[in-house]
Amino acid sequence: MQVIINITLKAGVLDPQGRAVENALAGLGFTDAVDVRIGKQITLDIDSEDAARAEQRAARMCESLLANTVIEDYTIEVVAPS
Amino acid sequence: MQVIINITLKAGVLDPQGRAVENALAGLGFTDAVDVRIGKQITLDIDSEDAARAEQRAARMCESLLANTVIEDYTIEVVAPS
Amino acid sequence: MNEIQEMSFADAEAMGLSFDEWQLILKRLDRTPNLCELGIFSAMWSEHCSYKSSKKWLKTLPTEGPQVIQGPGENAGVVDIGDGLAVVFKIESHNHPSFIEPYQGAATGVGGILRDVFTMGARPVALLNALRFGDIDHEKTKHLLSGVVAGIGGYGNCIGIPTVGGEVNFHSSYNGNILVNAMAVGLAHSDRIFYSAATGAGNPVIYVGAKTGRDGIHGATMASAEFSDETESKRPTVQVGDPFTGKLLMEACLELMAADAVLSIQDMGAAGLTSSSVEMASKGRLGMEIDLDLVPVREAGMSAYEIMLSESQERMLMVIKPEQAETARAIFEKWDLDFMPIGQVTDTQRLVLLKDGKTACDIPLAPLVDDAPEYDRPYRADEMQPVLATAQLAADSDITDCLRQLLGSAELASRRWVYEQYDSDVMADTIFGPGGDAALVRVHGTEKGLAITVDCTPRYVDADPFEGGRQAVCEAYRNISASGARALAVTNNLNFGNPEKQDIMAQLVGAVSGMGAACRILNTPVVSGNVSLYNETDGMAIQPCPVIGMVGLIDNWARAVGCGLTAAGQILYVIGQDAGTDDGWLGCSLYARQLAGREGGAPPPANPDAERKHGDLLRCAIEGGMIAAAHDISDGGLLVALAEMVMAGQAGAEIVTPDCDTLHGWAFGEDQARYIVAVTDAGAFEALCSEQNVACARLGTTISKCELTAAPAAPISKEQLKSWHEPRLAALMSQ
Amino acid sequence: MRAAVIIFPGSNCDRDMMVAVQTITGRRPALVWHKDSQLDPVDIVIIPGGFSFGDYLRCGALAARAPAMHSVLDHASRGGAVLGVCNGFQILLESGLLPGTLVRNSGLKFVCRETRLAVQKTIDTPLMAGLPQGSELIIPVAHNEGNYFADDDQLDALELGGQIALRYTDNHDSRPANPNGAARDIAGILSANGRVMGMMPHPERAMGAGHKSADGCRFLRSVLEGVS
Ligand SMILES: Nc1ncnc2c1ncn2[C@@H]1O[C@H](COP(=O)(O)OP(=O)(O)O)[C@@H](O)[C@H]1O
Ligand SMILES: [Mg+2]
Repeated sequence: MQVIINITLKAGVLDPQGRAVENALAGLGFTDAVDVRIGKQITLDIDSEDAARAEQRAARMCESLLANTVIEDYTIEVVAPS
Repeated sequence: MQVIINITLKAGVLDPQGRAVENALAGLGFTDAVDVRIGKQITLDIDSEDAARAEQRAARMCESLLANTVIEDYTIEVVAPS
Repeated sequence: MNEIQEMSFADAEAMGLSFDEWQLILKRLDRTPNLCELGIFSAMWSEHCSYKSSKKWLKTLPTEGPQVIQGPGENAGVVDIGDGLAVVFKIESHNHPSFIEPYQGAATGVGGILRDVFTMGARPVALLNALRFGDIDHEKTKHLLSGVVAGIGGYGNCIGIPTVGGEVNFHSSYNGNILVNAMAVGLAHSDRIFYSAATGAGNPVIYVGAKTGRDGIHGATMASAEFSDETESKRPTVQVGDPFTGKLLMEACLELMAADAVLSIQDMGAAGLTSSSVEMASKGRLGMEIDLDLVPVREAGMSAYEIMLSESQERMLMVIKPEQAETARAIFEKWDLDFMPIGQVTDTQRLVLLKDGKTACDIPLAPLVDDAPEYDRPYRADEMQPVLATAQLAADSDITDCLRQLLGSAELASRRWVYEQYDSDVMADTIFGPGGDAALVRVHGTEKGLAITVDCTPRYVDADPFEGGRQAVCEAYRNISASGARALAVTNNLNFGNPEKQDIMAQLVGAVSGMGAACRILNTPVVSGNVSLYNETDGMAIQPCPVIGMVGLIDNWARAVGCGLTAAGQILYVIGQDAGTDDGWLGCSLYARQLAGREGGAPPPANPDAERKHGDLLRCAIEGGMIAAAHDISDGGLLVALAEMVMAGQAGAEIVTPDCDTLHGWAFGEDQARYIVAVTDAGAFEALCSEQNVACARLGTTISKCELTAAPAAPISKEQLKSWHEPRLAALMSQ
Repeated sequence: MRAAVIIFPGSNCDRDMMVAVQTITGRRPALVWHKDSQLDPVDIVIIPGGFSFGDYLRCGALAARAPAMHSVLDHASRGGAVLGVCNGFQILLESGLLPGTLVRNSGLKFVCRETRLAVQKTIDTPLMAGLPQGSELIIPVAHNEGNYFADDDQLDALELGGQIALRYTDNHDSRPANPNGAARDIAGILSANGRVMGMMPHPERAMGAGHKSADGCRFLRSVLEGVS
């Protein structure tokens, strides 16, 4: 199963990268872009035929390594049999 | 309009971080995860009521700054009026 | 909680205030405080900001000397280094935040200490850190170590200040409370130091730097409490460091100071806008009025309480000359930073805060600072530990095998895995970076060099706080002296458990007394420092860790010597050891812990008078050009020190060990006040020793083959030594 | 010899580079702020190391789009010489003046250490004129993203075109010569016309006199004498 994990900073946590990119966009004339936040998107293949199980495994991976749950939230999407 | 931009490494481009994460997952017992690739997810608000136009603006931002089109692909999703 | 609603003792207690403290607030205000006011009292009276448990003892430290321009009480200490220049430095802990989020905790620790230094008008030129982790095999250690190291590098590398030294230790007492202490050193013109006392009623108060968010609200109170499962839920939003903004802020502030626009300036560290505004106003014996609606915020709807207690990073508060306001604004615009007049200095001696057009706080400043509680906490020392003889401790293995085990132990193994993640060369003035004794950094564009080190041996302090406190100062002094520099002054970071316990309080009292005693004799006054208490988890306290950061000066950096052996044909001596010595102090040593499985026992007595004499001799010999390499003897004793000199150098060493039952004591004993030196002119050196009446034992010679021979044991090649020494940390971290 | 050093917010080797250039040429280079779109004629533009714009998004990406870079592109298009060191190299790649990209170190950690570099056989370039092919230089690196990457065709083209200037080479100790996993051990490359060079190692930190090596000084002397 292909799984997509999106990891974003929790609301309220400073995102200096997002801020710098927002400024740079404005400098290039894209003044219409605001509230830029930058997260991670991790794609991986989980060796399982069962979508529910793949999602469960992915959640475990997030908790133990992929996400820093002190400052980050994550969402999991099981895309398709790979 | 809230816009989500996913930026992924092109196929064939080395992803040392993805590889290291895969190894680390295996070390933690997650040997069922393969083909780990790490990309970015950028969310932003574009000041426009028109989804098509927001998407167009976002594409311009990707071409001129957000993605390095030599090694990265991007997809744009216009989520909802913000 | 409603902002203007009146508070009760239950609210005060939840913020860490005692009933007596609550009563005192009521009395001073003559009314009940509101939430914002109570929050301000709670932060200012927290252990972290008020030093209520340690103040009585900190006052006993020597803080004066002809070299001292500014002692404790400002953002950092300032010491004269001649020719109109001054060195500015301080150390600070970020223990609790680093345990919760190691990367950001350590990164913001570095950012915070850098701000303390450039707030004084100094350009930071070096960073060091002192780290303590739990047992190396503990499940959390790997995660914490990798996060902390990456965080320190993440901030320091990006802002472009070299991280030139530090120390890392592992012990199970830190399993639940790691220590992350960061030290910053800067250079300034001695007649252009900036202070925090506000001046001139009517002058504008300016907020600069990053915007205020809800980060780390009440971090200062957090840092003043023990850990438990409950803390988990009280966890504030983690502070996130932004070294990029930190760099811009540093450049903008230094540019503004050069433009002569700043009257007083204070960084926003612990307790953010609260402590900065209170300190500036109270130090100037003035008042301050701030309109909180003008504070640049990151999130909408922040309350007065949140704005005042936020610990968002990369912010400063300053009072500027009114006529320079436009110059100042232009400088901050150039650096793309917020610049906002938010209030003014008043002569009311009150802190007045406005929010939404209403008064959110109106309190007298004096009680916040002058009435901050000061406790004379009771203490009772543990019994003295017995002195252990070599025969009680010696392991069965031969000395080569002991050396192999010691060099490969978590305590002594090479720290390369750590320091290669730090940019130690940026600014291009690093002469000696990490991996030797003191770091040596050139004073840019001059012949002067600053020698810098951080040191503490917690197992000694644990066994005997007074001896341990003295020893930390002595060891730092030895590291400075080994490079050829003369020690100038110290900063210190007192890391202890819960001071409400009598045995912990006794550790604090003992260690501070020992530190003070050694500093007096070595002429190294204490010019700054930091205290971190309540380092306990579920009642289990850390090994006490009073870290000493010491700075020394060498007039010509080109004359400094390193610890690596340079060439064959030199004579090796041990300074501070009698020729006939064939035993050593193994009690409380690393050897006893690692090889005999024995912790405790009386530590080797420190001897500051001898340190001073031996340090003076070594400086004299280095100045006289007789010394090619020098290394102090500390953890692991003589043979470990010699092995380190071989590993760091381009030549080998050949010595003969004494034929006796106490060989292990001789080889691995940790007797103090000793150095190994490689001497180019033995006659002159021996004459100097007898002239200065310093014992020195001839140990052997340097040889061209890169190996260590301690006859009758077989030679050990440098590659072999390195194969024991190098891989431990890297192997652990790549598991 | 007129040199200019470009300064971005977050550059942190600008002073070190300025001092190095002045030591060699006796003349202080012009310092150009990233917001300036005006660049007076110079013999070489140097883009120093650091963390321009915090390395946010991608290293060098935000700097490559700053106003000062427009004039650097003009200068290069007229055949002007450009040297980018570390973050400067990343910026040159992002601005398209050099091919390929620099990704995260294979060890996933910042790495600060000495490296040994072998001078390669290159196309005719004034920048390397003073450095015999095959000679070795000891110069330190300090970076997070120094892992040079390009596809095989592109790498072959660089080799054939003599555009590979410096390679990491055996440093005679137990550690790998290549500190970051760079493809084909590439430490520095040249543009097709031999006038633009990017490199990860920091020559300004190997100037002798207290530094562990003086090879950076040799290298910069070759560059500066080559273009004057
Ligand atoms: N152990 C100590 N020894 C000497 N001075 C100390 C010690 N602890 C704190 N100080 C001094 O007390 C003042 C307040 O310290 P701190 O709260 O750490 O300052 P900041 O808020 O600037 O970080 C500083 O001047 C500091 O140098
Ligand atoms: Mg401060």
